[in-house]
Amino acid sequence: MAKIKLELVKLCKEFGELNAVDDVSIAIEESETMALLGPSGCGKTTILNMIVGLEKPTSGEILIDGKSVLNVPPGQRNVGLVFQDYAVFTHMTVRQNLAYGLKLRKMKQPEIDREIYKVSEFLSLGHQLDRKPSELGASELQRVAIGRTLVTNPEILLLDEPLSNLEASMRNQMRRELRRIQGETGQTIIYVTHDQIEALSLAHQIAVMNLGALQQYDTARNVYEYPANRFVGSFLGNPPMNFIRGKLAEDSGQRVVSSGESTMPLPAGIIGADMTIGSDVVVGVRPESLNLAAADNPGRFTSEVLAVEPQGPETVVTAAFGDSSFKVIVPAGTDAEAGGAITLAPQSDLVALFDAETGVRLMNSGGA
Amino acid sequence: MLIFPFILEFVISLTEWQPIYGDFWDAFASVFTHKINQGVGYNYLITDEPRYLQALGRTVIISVISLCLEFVIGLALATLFLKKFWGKRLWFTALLSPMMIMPVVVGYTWFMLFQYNGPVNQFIGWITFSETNLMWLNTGHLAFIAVITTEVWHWTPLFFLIMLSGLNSVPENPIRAATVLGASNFKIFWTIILPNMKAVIIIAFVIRGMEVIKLFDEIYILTRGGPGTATETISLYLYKLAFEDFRLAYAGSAAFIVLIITVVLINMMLKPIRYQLVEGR
Amino acid sequence: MPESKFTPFNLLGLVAGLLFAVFPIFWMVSTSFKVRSEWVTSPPTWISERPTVDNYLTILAPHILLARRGGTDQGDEDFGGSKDDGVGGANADFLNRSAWPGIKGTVIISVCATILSIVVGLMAAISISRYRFGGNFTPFFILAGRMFPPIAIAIPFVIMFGPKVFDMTDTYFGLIVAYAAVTVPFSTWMLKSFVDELPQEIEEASMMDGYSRWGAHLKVTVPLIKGGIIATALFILILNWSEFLFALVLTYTEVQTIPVQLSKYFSATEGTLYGVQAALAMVSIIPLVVIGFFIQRHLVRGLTLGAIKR
Amino acid sequence: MSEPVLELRSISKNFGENQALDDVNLTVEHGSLIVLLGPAGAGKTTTLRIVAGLEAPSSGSIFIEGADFTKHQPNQRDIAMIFDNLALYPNKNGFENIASPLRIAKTPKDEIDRRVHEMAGMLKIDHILERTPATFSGGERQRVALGRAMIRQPRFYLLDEPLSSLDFMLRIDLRTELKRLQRETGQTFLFATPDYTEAMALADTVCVLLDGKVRQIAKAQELYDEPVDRDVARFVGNPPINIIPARITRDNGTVNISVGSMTMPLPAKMEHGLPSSVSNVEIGLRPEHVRIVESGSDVIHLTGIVNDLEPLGMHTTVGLDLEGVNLFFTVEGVQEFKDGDKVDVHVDLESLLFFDPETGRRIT
Repeated sequence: MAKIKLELVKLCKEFGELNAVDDVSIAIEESETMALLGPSGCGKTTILNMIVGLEKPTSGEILIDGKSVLNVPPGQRNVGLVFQDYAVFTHMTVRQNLAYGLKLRKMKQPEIDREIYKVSEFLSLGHQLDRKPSELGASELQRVAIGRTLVTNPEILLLDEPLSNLEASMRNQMRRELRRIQGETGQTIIYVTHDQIEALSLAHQIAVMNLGALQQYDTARNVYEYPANRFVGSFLGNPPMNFIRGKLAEDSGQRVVSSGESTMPLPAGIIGADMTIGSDVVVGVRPESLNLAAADNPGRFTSEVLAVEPQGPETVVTAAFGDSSFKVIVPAGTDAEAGGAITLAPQSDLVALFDAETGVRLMNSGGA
Repeated sequence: MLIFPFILEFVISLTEWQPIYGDFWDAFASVFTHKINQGVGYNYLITDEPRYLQALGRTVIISVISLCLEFVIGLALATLFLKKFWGKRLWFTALLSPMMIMPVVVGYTWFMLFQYNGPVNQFIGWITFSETNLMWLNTGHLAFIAVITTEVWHWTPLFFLIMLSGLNSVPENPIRAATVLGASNFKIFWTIILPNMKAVIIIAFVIRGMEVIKLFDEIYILTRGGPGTATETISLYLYKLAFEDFRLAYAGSAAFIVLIITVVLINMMLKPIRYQLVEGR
Repeated sequence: MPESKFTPFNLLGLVAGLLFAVFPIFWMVSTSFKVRSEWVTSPPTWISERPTVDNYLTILAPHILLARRGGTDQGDEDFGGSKDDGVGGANADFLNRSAWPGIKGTVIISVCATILSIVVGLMAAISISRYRFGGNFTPFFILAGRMFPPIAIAIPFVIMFGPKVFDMTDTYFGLIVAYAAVTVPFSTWMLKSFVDELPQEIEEASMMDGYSRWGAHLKVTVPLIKGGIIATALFILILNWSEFLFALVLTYTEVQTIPVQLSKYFSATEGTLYGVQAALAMVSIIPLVVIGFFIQRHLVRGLTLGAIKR
Repeated sequence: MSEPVLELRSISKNFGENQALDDVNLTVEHGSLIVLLGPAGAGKTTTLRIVAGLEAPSSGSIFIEGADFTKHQPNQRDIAMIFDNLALYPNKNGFENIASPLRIAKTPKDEIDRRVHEMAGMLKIDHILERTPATFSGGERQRVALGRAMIRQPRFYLLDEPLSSLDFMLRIDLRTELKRLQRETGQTFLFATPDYTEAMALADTVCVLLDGKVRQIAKAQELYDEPVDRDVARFVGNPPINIIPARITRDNGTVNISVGSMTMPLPAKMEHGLPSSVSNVEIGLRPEHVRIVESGSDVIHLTGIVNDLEPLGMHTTVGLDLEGVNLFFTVEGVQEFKDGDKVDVHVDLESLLFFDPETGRRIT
């Protein structure tokens, strides 16, 4: 097991009676990247502020390299923070911005110049050093903000919603840049974001948060394919995971979920011993995990098409199930239009069963 | 409403017209019948009317000193208000109260305070443990200090208010970024907060500067420009010229020169605040 | 903002600031209750031993004071003077001490001038903010209106209002027009900053709903910035209420305003009537402080021509 | 109705020297949902504002149901507009917001009550009629704005990015609901958005606006499959299309296409429409038209080195260096390879698009 760089132990933070962070425990290894993912107001930024020291936790422990930093002031924790709006010092040139942290560390000027040269080459800011932030574009400002922190080579680099202020077209390129920085510096990085694309594409591990509580902390793939509960399932995926509510039933030897007159057969592996026929269940299946099925496929079912939304490479079809509906991704060419029918079959290993009340995942056909 | 007076002013300043000469329309007509004094009023003022230039000088000195004092005190008080303390709201209203007082009343109040046996002398007596009875309003440089004290007392709250809103408008994140990079509060104040407030400070100086060169009410009541011309600012000089000596023509030309100077000043000052005013951001 | 702790040194600074600000006001308040003998004493009396309301009566209800003294001329000691000198003596001189004409004048003039200034200012503010009326000359012109020393404007005004021209000297109308002219820059800029804060789409949405352009301005924009208009009006009221120069120069006997009246409290025999003056000062200050308290939030915006909004 | 509900005839508009709109022609048929698609600053909002009458065009004219409305004021055009910040009256409650067009038109009070409550029922917002906009949720604000626009049955609707302020999941639900509402009421919508997925999901026809010029008017899928030029191809589709310079060579009858050092024969049916002589072209390759094949399989394949990996849940975008040519392609699910791996890929030549390098226009 690589060295644990940062560990949060039962972290809590209460503002009045609202507990913004509720008993969160996470460990992240050296030069790993982790994403704190969750809707706005789920406590992810509060955790960020506590790690950096701008806010004091109500209870719990924060260990960096195994040592507690609770009463270490923000300046001395040697952690780097990049803000969503970059927070570049607008009255200073890029060079002064980059040198700010080093001057505080009382570094001698030649050494500072060398460090600045190194980081500006690395972030291709070489020719901008003497320009004022007001003359720079968003992605350049972002690189200055990152460079300003990187140059003090912090133990951990934290980025708060790094891409949300960028133009859509710039995002792909900036994500590539962040991955390059990760790869070349081996820096331990924590992203705080509400955008699932950012989390999936930048982080090895994802911690999904909601209302202050940690929902799931696992590799990006597991969080996406085997969501621990309905919230995680619904938060990731575009369009999000379908949740089909119905009664568990037996239909010619095969377990199905039925609601109203539509039924959906379930893959064999999914049913655990304790599931009684007739009980309420919620089936979680991603739109892309439902495929067009041939007429003779045993696991197939048909339902009425409600709407067809072309997306370019694929088309999103909204189909009815009982009184609710679900979405499915089909290749662009499929001939389906509102009112017609469509026969589908769930991909055997990617269907999850959730408890109707708690939303916690009961069984997963993939076995994970 | 405002353009007409300027034209009128220029016209009169060209004529020798005095109220006693007869009614105004003849003077107006005389301009067109080349009886004008070829602007003798102007060169008279500049060449051999020392009082005019001295008044201008005094106005500038008073303005500069009081503005700097107001800035320093205002900023100091504003930084104190960054901290939390009991009764902040009440304290804030009390500190703002001088600004609410009419200039005339400010004049009379300080007139009383600066009396020979008034509380100011008493207060100084306590501090210097000696019986002091300075003739504040009757000796040249003391009157000067009295006028500046009154001005500083009256308008420091505005500086305090602008500095406070300036301090609060400094974006939060650069400060937190500097904290995380390891800067101390003191360092943050000098390297982040103050530079960020440059625009606000300029605006405060410009706005207050426009007011202080027009100073009239307080001085008129406090010292009426006295003793002699020790505290005679440009406004007082113009007032005396126009409404006491009734030499309206000269007063006209003097006022016109002041208008020109103000126009120049406006253009100089307009640049920093134009962005703010026009965009209204 | 960095939350450093509150050191005693800070307390010292605050207390000094407070004393410096509040003492003169305290002094004026206490003087307004002093008996004449305590007006000028050395060492100065801070709080009067025998606080009296006479000063206020002198300016507000001289007949009560007169009646109380039996309508006769003999001076009494609380006026600290023997019969033959000054105040108690000459009834006529006594009666014209009353401040009512001044108060009436100030109220009428400042209220009317404020209304005029607001109406003109609102029209200008909307047209500048919404239609860039006047390009960039207008800001210069309006700023200039505010920056010129009043004295420089007073001279031409005196002439303009003179007998042969508009003949408005010493009339209410004259002073109202003068005050409005000087305060229009203030009202325009302050209202403009309020109009700017309103997203233009709301007006345009109402236009789509059926209003004409100016219909939208009047029915939508004005109600939405009602708070701003009130604050601006109160702010302009303060300016007009405390204006001194124009009143001094443009009025003689017919029209009186408080600031001018204040300088009249000078009796030949015993010099400035400090107590009475302080009383009138107090009376004239109270509305300003009350109004000032209400619009405290908008004070910065007003005084900095809308450049800085707290 | 024979006349189109709205017709823009060579509308141009410039603010000072920047040309916001350049000769825009658009015809909107009755009951259709036209989407104005373009990046920020392409002129979408300016077009809507000109149709609404809030801005006057520098040149060109606007015909509504056959009559020339170019000079008319907004309130004479009987058009409803929903702004991107929804522009609700902050000082009025939900009921008054929806009723305002009727109030201005001086409709009798009881009729206003009836129609507003009927509209609120349809939009499922009866519970918020008494509250003020500040207390509304994103979806509620959007529905009240919609209610205000629909209450007066205008000729047609202008919607300026109404969904942009909503969070992701709500946007998807409201998008489907908006489409259903448009279909049921048969009203005509002119909808502006920078998000191509929204455009394709909603539109009967999409009008692509780039730098103030109308580049293409087409059905959603057609826009994706047959973009009129390079810029439209790049704008529609994420991850964006790979645009790679290539050369067409003909030797004894077969047409070859060479990219960098690689040359591949073109399938026969692709040859029509290609320039006869040897020439440089730019080929457009959609990321989903590149498939991974088992190494060494007989299908024509190329080998490249992976230089970037972006797992996005449903797909993974893979950056590949094919002998010096950089391209991106998407793979199903979450793949397990790392930077530097060698990968064999098969390029589906039938779906290639060819662009003229100078004009950027598509050749076939």
